Amino acid sequence: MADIPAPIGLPPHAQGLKHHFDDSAQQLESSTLGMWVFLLTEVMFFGGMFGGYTVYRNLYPEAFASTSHFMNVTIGGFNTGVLICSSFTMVLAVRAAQLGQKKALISFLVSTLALGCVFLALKYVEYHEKWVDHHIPGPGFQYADPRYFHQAQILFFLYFAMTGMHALHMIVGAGLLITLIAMAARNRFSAEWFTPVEMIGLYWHFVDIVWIFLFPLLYLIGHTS
Amino acid sequence: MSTTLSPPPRIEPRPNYLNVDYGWRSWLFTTDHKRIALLYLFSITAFFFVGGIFAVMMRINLLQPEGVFGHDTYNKLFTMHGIIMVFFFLVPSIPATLGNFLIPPMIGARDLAFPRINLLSWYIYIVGGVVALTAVVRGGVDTGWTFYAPFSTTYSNTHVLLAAIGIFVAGFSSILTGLNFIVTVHKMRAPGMTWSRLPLFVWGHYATSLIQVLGTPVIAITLVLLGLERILHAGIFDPNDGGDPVLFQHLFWFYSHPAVYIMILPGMAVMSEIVACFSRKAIFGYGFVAFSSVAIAVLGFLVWGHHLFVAGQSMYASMVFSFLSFVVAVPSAIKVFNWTATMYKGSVSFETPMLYAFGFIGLFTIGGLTGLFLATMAIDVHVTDTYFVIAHFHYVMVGGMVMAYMGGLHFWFPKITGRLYPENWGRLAAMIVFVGFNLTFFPQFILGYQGMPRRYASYPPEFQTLHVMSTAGASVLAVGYIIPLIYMTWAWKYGPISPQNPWNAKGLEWEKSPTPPPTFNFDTQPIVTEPAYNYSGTGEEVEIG
Amino acid sequence: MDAFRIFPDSASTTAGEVDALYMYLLAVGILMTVLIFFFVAFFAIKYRRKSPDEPPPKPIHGSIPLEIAWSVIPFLAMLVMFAWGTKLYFQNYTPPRKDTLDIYVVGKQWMWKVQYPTGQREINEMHVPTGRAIKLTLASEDVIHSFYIPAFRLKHDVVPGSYQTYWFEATKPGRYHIFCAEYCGTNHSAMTGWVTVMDPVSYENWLAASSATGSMQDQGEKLFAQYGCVTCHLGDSQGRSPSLRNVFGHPVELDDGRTVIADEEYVRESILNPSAKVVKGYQRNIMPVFEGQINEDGLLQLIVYIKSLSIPAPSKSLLTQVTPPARQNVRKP
Amino acid sequence: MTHQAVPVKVYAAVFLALIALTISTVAISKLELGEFNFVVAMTIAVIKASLVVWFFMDVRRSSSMTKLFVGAGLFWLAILLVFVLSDYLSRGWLPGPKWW
Repeated sequence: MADIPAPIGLPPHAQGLKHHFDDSAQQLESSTLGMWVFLLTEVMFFGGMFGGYTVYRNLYPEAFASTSHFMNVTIGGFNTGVLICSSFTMVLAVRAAQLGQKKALISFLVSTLALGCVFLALKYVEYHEKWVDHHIPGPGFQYADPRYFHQAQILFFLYFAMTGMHALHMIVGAGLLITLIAMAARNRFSAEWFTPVEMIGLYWHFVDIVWIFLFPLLYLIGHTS
Repeated sequence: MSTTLSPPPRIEPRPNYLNVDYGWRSWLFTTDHKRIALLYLFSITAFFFVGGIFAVMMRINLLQPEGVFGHDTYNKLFTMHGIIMVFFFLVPSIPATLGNFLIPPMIGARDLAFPRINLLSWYIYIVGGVVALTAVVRGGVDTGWTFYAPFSTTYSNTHVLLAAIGIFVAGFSSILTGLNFIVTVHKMRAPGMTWSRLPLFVWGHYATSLIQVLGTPVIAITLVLLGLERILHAGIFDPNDGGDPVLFQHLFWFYSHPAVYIMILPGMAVMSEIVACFSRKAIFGYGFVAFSSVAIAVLGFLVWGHHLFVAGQSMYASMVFSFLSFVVAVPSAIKVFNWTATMYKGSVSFETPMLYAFGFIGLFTIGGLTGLFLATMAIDVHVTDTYFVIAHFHYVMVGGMVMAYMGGLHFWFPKITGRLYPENWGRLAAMIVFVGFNLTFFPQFILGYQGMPRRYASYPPEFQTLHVMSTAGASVLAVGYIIPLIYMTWAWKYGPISPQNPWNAKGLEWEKSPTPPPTFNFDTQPIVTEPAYNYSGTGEEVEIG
Repeated sequence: MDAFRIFPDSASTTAGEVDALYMYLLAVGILMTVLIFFFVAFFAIKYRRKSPDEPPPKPIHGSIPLEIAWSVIPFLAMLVMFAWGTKLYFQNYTPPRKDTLDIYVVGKQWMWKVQYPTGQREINEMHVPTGRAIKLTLASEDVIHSFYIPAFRLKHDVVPGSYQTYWFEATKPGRYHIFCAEYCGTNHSAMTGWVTVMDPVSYENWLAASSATGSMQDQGEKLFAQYGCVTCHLGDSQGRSPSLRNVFGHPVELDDGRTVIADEEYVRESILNPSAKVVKGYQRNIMPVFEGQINEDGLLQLIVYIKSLSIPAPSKSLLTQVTPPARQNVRKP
Repeated sequence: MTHQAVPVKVYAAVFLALIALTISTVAISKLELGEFNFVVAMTIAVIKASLVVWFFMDVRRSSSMTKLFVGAGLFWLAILLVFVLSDYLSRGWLPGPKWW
């Protein structure tokens, strides 16, 4: 956009401040509110799938119990731990950015990224395991217990839809982390302006919360009933 | 024609958002909310006329009981008419054009909170539109804009996936617009612009944005599940494989009913401005009108079950949804009564925007009341899926929202273009639209109660008379829409230069911001001291907080 | 039916009451519309702007009592609509329990197949006597259709994979339209038919005259034998399969501990996918899968036959309005 | 946030709590609680989620506007789940033969 000098007397141009904001506090609050409204849309986006999940879990409790035997609880549990650690390092990264410690910021961002990749790798292992067992819904779907063939296919469809959409959000998050690391390396952030780090921190915590609900719903419940 | 065609005087126009920069780069990479509003205006008008052509072809087909184009073509016509009108015209039109253009100047801001996201939302809208149009060009979709499973997932062999992707993408444009408005209204109001001084236009769009942000993601995920089901046939919506098609209807209508409030609330927002300005009086019951917008937004999410009364929903759930559908009718009624009361002891003038406002009040009342028929379970069993429903939602959408959109375009035409449109042509077009609309859709109420089902390419001969009357009305309506297209494009270049406040209306966008506005809307940051709609100049506060 | 009638024929007991409710809503609607048109026109003309520079009018910011009045009064009128409409809806969609004439309607892409207990089968035609409660059991073989008879003011979506029911009592003899009201594909608009209402005497003659290859029950028995069910389920099955005598309508104990009422959906699912619900004490995978071999009409005939094998217990089963496939009134163990 | 930075101790405590809750929810899922199993797993998940929201996402020190939007999100999610389930759960109920 042609950089039109704002006719209105603006405070000396703070780092990263856009023309149409009065001061950086207003800009920061706007970004935070905008991020939370975006997370609202994500809650409703996953909410649609949780709606489908609750309906089918209510319709076919027995079929659900039998499919959850094929869910690898150890990988799931470990993955939950991995994501909680990544949330922890992310929050430390935001704190480091707030204090202006560039080296700490980059190291925490890198460790968050690494944990994210570990999660995705384990997720790949699980998907491969399902691929080998022919549990991928679609023409090639097979299921041991003929009683629940159709219902199992629906529940595996929901499993792949929810965890797949979650993994997609993880991949997008990893991409964002990489850009953050690049920006931090070129010290674009300072103690006064580190909004992108904060926003992507909120996004990352949201993705972690989705997994916090996915893990018990898909892996744990139904073991016993 | 009263205005003589004198050439406009050659004074050097002061720099404004239109002449500050030229070339396609200044349009396609602009982050100025006003230019983005114009980009939206041109693309939405194009989609409106494409959808309109499909509508006229449908009406031609229905001239004869056995149909003109054949069943398959007609099925594709009504599907594409529905998809283009709902997702590419009704949902984005007022928020993306008038809302985008006017909310910043109305609250005294220099721009929306996230200008680049605003441009991104236009690009996403265009990408979604192009994908949907390729579905049209490559052979169309024949599932109806409601995509009911299991027909859409297993039995239809048309481009359902392509259309679903187009709508999925366009949904994000709606989300981003809503997000932008919410943050702008919260964070970027001028000093002194408290919530009780906000123009009702901004209240209406704030409520609309809440629905856009909270509803649209659910249809996004529903279309993803529909697409996956169409590829994998896993059976989530397919009864032969254990799925339940009624679940699709639940997820679909969870968004699609609030979507009709996304369409009507901006229309009501424009109405409040027009009625106040042309009665020269503050809106009667400002607090009630503002709160009823938000009430409609919230209650709008609780009523979607009235689309499933005959679809196999349990009786108890139907009863709950029926009751809530009556509750949501109350705020709309309050608004209509308040506009009428605003004219009491006012000084009413009859320019074009006000004619559209009269049309809106009349037709939206009929549309709203026929909604009560559909909320009453026993009558809904008889009239749902018939032409009664078609008449109802066209009365609310075309009679309500499009009337308000035309009124708003005329009301803010001087502010947007700096020119005046020809007043008598405007009045003529408004009357033609009113007559043509009633002639088109009132017979459909009678058709509906006689039992003529919707989406029929051929029908029993005894319904023909009413269908012919409806088709005649449709051609009058089409003429009524083409006239403004002509004189507005003419006036944009050759219309007389408009003073800063031609209607001497209240509101920051008229009083404080020049016409047409500069890139940052104001020369000096406005400070708000008086309440909204302070036409009488007494300036006593209206406390709603 | 000439074109300028506001109402279609009313040929069923409930049609009159639905029209009365419609008239009530129409009255409220017209009253409100006239009121608003009158006030808008009156204010617009009485307070029109006489000269461009007349002084701005005194502000009236609103009056709480008026706002409350025009919120509560319309809402009370709406409550009447709600209560009356709900009562009528429950009446229409709850078939009476005893002495109803059961007719089975199967929607298939672009035709209606009608079956009578006495065996007659028709396509896009239905014959009903007056003065008797007729219960329709609706099924679909492919997509969602909607069985709609405007003259009876009744319509119900026909969701594949489950049974829908509603009832009516015809009053006026004549021929009335049947429509499909839920979009179902290319010839959705051709999926129409006629229902002929006759007085009981001519109905009996029609029944006798129309050729029927045995009642549904007989045809069901024939299918029962043809598919080999009789060898296991009625003869001495040496413990390989449960006898179907006196089973329909009674609770059945399953091998995973659940107890299910043997209603239409249970029988239908056990035929199509036997291993979905196996009775306690019997092995799985003995009974062959019949999915895709028997169509909906055959299933209905088998169900009518199996129903005839059991003494009708006070079965609540048929009243279950819609249960998505494979979900019964499951009582937790 | 314009507030000063939160001491690491607080974050570490919250982190350990989350890990502990994860281990406990896996352990409890092994027990035979029947219907109660779902309720316990969900309460633990809600506790973990609110810990993350309250501390990690710093809603604790955010403006009341942010808290309002978080609440609104949960409320709308509840609308979707409750009303869809209300249809499925009440499908079996029907009025008696002659309700009035």
